[in-house]
Amino acid sequence: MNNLDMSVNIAGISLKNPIVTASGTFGNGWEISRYYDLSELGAVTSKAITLSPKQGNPPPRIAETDSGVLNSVGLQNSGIEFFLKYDLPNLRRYDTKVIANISGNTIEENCEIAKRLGGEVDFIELNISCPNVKQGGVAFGTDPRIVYDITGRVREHCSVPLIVKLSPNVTDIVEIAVAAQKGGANALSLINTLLGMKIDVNTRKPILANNTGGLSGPAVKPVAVRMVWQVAKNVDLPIIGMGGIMSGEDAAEFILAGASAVAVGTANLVTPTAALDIKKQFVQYLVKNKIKNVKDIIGAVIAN
Amino acid sequence: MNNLDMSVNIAGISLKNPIVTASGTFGNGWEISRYYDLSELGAVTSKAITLSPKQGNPPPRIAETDSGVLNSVGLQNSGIEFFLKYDLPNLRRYDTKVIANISGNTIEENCEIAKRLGGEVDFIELNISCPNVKQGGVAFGTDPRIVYDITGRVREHCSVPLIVKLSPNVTDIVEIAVAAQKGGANALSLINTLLGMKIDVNTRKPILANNTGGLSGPAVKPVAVRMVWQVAKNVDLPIIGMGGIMSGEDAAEFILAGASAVAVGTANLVTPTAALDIKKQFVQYLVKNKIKNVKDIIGAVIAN
Amino acid sequence: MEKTHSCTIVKKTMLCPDTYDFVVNFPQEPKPGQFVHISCGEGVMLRRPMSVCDYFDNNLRFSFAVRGKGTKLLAQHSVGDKLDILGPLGTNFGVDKKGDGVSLVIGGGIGIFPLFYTAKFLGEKTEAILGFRTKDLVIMEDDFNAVCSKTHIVTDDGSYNCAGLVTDIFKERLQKGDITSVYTCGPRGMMKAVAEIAAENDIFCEVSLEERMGCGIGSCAVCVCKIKGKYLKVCQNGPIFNAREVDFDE
Amino acid sequence: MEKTHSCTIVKKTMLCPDTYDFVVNFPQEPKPGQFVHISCGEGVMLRRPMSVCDYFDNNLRFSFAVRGKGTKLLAQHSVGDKLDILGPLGTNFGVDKKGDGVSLVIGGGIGIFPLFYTAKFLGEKTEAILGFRTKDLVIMEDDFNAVCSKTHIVTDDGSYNCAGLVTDIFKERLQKGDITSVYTCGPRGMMKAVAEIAAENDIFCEVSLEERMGCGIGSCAVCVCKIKGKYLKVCQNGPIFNAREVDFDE
Ligand SMILES: Cc1cc2nc3c(=O)[nH]c(=O)nc-3n(C[C@H](O)[C@H](O)[C@H](O)COP(=O)(O)OP(=O)(O)OC[C@H]3O[C@@H](n4cnc5c(N)ncnc54)[C@H](O)[C@@H]3O)c2cc1C
Ligand SMILES: Cc1cc2nc3c(=O)[nH]c(=O)nc-3n(C[C@H](O)[C@H](O)[C@H](O)COP(=O)(O)OP(=O)(O)OC[C@H]3O[C@@H](n4cnc5c(N)ncnc54)[C@H](O)[C@@H]3O)c2cc1C
Ligand SMILES: Cc1cc2nc3c(=O)[nH]c(=O)nc-3n(C[C@H](O)[C@H](O)[C@H](O)COP(=O)(O)O)c2cc1C
Ligand SMILES: Cc1cc2nc3c(=O)[nH]c(=O)nc-3n(C[C@H](O)[C@H](O)[C@H](O)COP(=O)(O)O)c2cc1C
Ligand code: FES
Ligand code: FES
Repeated sequence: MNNLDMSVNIAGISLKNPIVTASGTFGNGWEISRYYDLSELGAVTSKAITLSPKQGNPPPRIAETDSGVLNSVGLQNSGIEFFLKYDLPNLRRYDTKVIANISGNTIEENCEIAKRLGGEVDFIELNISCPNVKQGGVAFGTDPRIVYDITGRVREHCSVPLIVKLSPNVTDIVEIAVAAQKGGANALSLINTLLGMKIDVNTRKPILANNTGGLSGPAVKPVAVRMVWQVAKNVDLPIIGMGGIMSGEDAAEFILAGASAVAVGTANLVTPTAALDIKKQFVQYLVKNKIKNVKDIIGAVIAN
Repeated sequence: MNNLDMSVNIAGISLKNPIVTASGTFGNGWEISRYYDLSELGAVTSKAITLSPKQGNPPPRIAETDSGVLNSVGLQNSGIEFFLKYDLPNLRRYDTKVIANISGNTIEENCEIAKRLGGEVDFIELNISCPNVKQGGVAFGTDPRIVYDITGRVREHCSVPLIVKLSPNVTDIVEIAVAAQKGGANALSLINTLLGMKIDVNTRKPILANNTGGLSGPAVKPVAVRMVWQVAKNVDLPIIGMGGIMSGEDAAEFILAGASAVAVGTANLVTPTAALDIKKQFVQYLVKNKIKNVKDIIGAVIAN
Repeated sequence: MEKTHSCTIVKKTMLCPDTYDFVVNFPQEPKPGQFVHISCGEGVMLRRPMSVCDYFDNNLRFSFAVRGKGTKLLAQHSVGDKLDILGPLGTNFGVDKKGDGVSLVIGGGIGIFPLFYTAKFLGEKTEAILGFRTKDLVIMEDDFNAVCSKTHIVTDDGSYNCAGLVTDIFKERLQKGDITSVYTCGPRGMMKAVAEIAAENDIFCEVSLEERMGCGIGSCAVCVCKIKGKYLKVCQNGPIFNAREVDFDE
Repeated sequence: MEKTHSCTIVKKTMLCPDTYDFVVNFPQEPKPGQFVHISCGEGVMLRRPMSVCDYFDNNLRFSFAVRGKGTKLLAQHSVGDKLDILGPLGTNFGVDKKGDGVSLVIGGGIGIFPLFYTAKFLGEKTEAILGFRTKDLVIMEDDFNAVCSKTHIVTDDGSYNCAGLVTDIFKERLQKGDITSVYTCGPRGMMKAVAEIAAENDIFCEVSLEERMGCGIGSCAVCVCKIKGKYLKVCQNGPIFNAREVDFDE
């Protein structure tokens, strides 16, 4: 472990290791920081931030499916002011990079949030892929022209690298990724959740009050790995890969597919120490496979 | 069970019950018929049929994922002549409807296969959603204009109802379904598999020789249920729902979401009697919930 | 730093059909009304929340009804097996706010579990009003008798003691005028009715709410209930809330 | 109608680290070279194919190395547990084509398992050539000794008996000119080499192929190998193929 180089580079910023938390599954760090030192992580991602506080969708907001989880939180959060005043200073106490996930209802709102964040965070992650809100969200993320447009306009207001978080609910992920790149994105996050539904066959009602929700967890991992691989081959931007990462080997799979860093989402709901556990297992994987530098295996899949 | 009406209607043809086998997971019935009487089923679906025999993709062609299966068979089959001469007469020995799944490389090829099938089968299922072939397949199924065009042209050559089988690898499933309807489809099947990938982190190679494959099984069920629900609300065609059905309650979930019949796919790979077992469990579900007529619960979900 | 606990099951009892009682080694003393978040085993990913039913000698007791996949898997565990348990979690019943009079714990069905541990903290002037659907489901009567000065039991169908609702007994019991606090857990409709009666009589009342959970620690925001018009997290801001602040109809 | 079998495990042995031997009740007598398709338990959906290693008194024996998730789960079963098993499946070794001379069974690593049952059918003039990576992995020597007139064992590193490959012994053994048939199972490279030597010497040779499987009965077409230029299903058209017809390099 001593001569192991775990650092990776995302858009010119070095993360001490490639393990990141995924937005919305980590709160803003308060709770999970009671289980381990957040300085262990390469970066942490905030909950979605909107301009004003947002109530989110009515409960139930979660349903378990086979190897997956459906959620319909709907971006509940306390707004940008609260984030800057309370959450960010707390996160800054740790030696880790901070990614602010922003999810405005409109392009203008996203620009405004980016502006207010200024240089206070290390990255801005533009969420154009939330399937649980009527305005903004996935509606932005499925049309390449809109992706190009919104990326370009938000980019103008960012003082830090802009990560665009893509939706998997699209016909051609590469087309969307290319649009984000052309629009000026500095990195890409993928994937957000797949739109899904679960019905209670006895009551005949959908389990989620919102009817549909976003599917995450190991069930979606093959789709996520495939998308990371396709995008990595076709787009020259660093990728933060996510979707069902539950172990160190899962993290390795995404990195081999082409991700420069990986985010742990649903696993945080299963065990508060998940991201730390995954980091440790990933180190074991590296040691076992005699890999001295993580960067050596980024995109190193031997495809046919 | 005596006064239970299990019959459902697909495009004017009555199936004795809504349980169908999904294409490619049931061979052409030879093998599974050694485990139960195929007359127990509402209908059976053939393997994909092409004009000439097709070799398919190199092995390995299967990988297991969490609650899912990736396959890259690539439509290996013996061609239309063989089907008509050997497989169909055998299937005709059973009191069940026969759905011929056709997967030509080109629109013309599909027209030709449909013509040759004539009135010999009960339905033709046009597969424009196979993710494992370079020509035809999913390339046809993701663009609404092509879907409209191919449906219309193949429809002209069909003497029996035409079912169009849709790909879930699209941004807007409703748009595709509407295109198929406008093109003249008499029913819809959904979903085919989601494109996925799995990498062996020790060898660094994709498990499938084809690199990517189609994801099926319980992992995809929430996506499938959601798509059936969306399409049922927006399109006035009977739907054969599928994707991860492993139990009678799973079958009920799809029917509540709006499917008139359901197809059992991956479950056939797990146990040869799967479709029969699921039918029995579905009957138990109906009895337990005092449902006398299956048709009463088609689309009966109580959404919010 | 907090952590999850690997706990050995030391006792397993069936309380009534499909309802189990587990005692496990557990290092951290919980407060009354708190819950633990339990990994049910391979094939179920998310933990399931269970109220603390009792705690003694480094042993935690929890009891549960088999509902779906998770509780079914949990029930298959045997003495000697290990369970991965997170907790204790959430807020606790304000037993210090009980006042000078008699405290009531009012529970319905599986809602009675957290009330047992709570009653132990409330002291001898506590009475329990417990409602069950039918005789076969009446459980823990002896337990409550041991810690409460009186245990009133009602069944929906009158198959055990008198027929009726816990609220009938609650209203009757209010006549004496000596009740100063009420702690309740059970079906939402029941808790709402109890809360209304308590409010009318201006009695301190706390409820234990339920919502489908993810993380159980406040980081995923899925487990919300409307409290004074805002969505608060049941796992972190609750599960115990002041009854007056809960928007029961949302 | 055929059906799956619910089989009780009556014996479990560890042959060497991470390699287990199970004996289960099984109602149907298999042919040599056939396989069974086993449900490994909750959390693994697809069955895993395992060769028949032996059959006696309505008992089926199979042996396996722990590789991934499925075999790991399978290995966790104990005597008394039930396993859901499909089979026997596939084609069998042509033991009736063995000719008048000596038959050889040539196996490497876990490939030796189907050869034991096969050797029992081949009769007393059978010899076994078994290869293992290293001494600790040498297994079933006594078993083979009991049914073969001679059992040659080689290890890659020479830590047990002589160092070398099964093909070295095979070539040596061919000198006598009394071999009329060869049955082989093991790593693909080994089988290819054996097949080539057999072909050069014009000896009847059959191989047992492996491929990742789904259904195991021929209905999903995932388990193919190239045989005379065409993809045939290992589960249905195999696993036993005439060595001359296999396109080993595909
Ligand atoms: C703070 C808290 C404390 C609880 N304490 C207890 C207890 O002491 N004893 C006990 O038996 N139960 C308790 N519950 C309820 C228990 O958590 C659920 O019954 C359990 O999660 C169901 O899991 P399942 O996998 O069996 O059901 P699922 O298959 O997930 O669903 C089956 C049924 O259970 C219900 N359900 C699912 N999740 C929850 C949930 N989180 N809360 C409420 N209902 C749910 C659904 O309405 C559904 O009808 C508590 C719940 C909470 C939130
Ligand atoms: C006809 C046949 C007979 C077999 N007989 C035996 C036997 O008697 N004893 C024994 O130990 N093994 C036997 N195998 C191999 C055995 O089926 C695999 O080792 C097993 O399926 C691996 O499952 P897993 O879940 O542990 O591995 P996975 O997690 O699926 O994969 C782990 C490793 O196993 C290999 N593998 C996976 N599936 C197969 C497969 N279907 N065939 C070959 N390799 C695979 C992969 O290459 C991978 O590296 C046989 C295979 C076939 C096709
Ligand atoms: C409960 C929950 C809440 C989420 N909230 C957000 C969010 O606010 N913003 C966002 O970009 N993604 C959100 N996501 C998506 C995750 O960040 C991640 O992209 C996705 O869940 C896939 O990763 P996983 O399978 O590891 O969870 C949420 C996911 C879950 C499960
Ligand atoms: C091994 C395999 C082969 C398949 N081959 C075909 C095919 O030839 N034609 C087709 O339309 N769908 C094919 N499919 C897709 C299934 O018919 C079905 O749409 C899909 O698997 C979802 O259902 P399931 O989750 O129940 O398997 C195949 C699926 C599998 C697993
Ligand atoms: S369960 Fe995650 S916030 Fe309550
Ligand atoms: S495993 Fe299905 S055809 Fe061989």
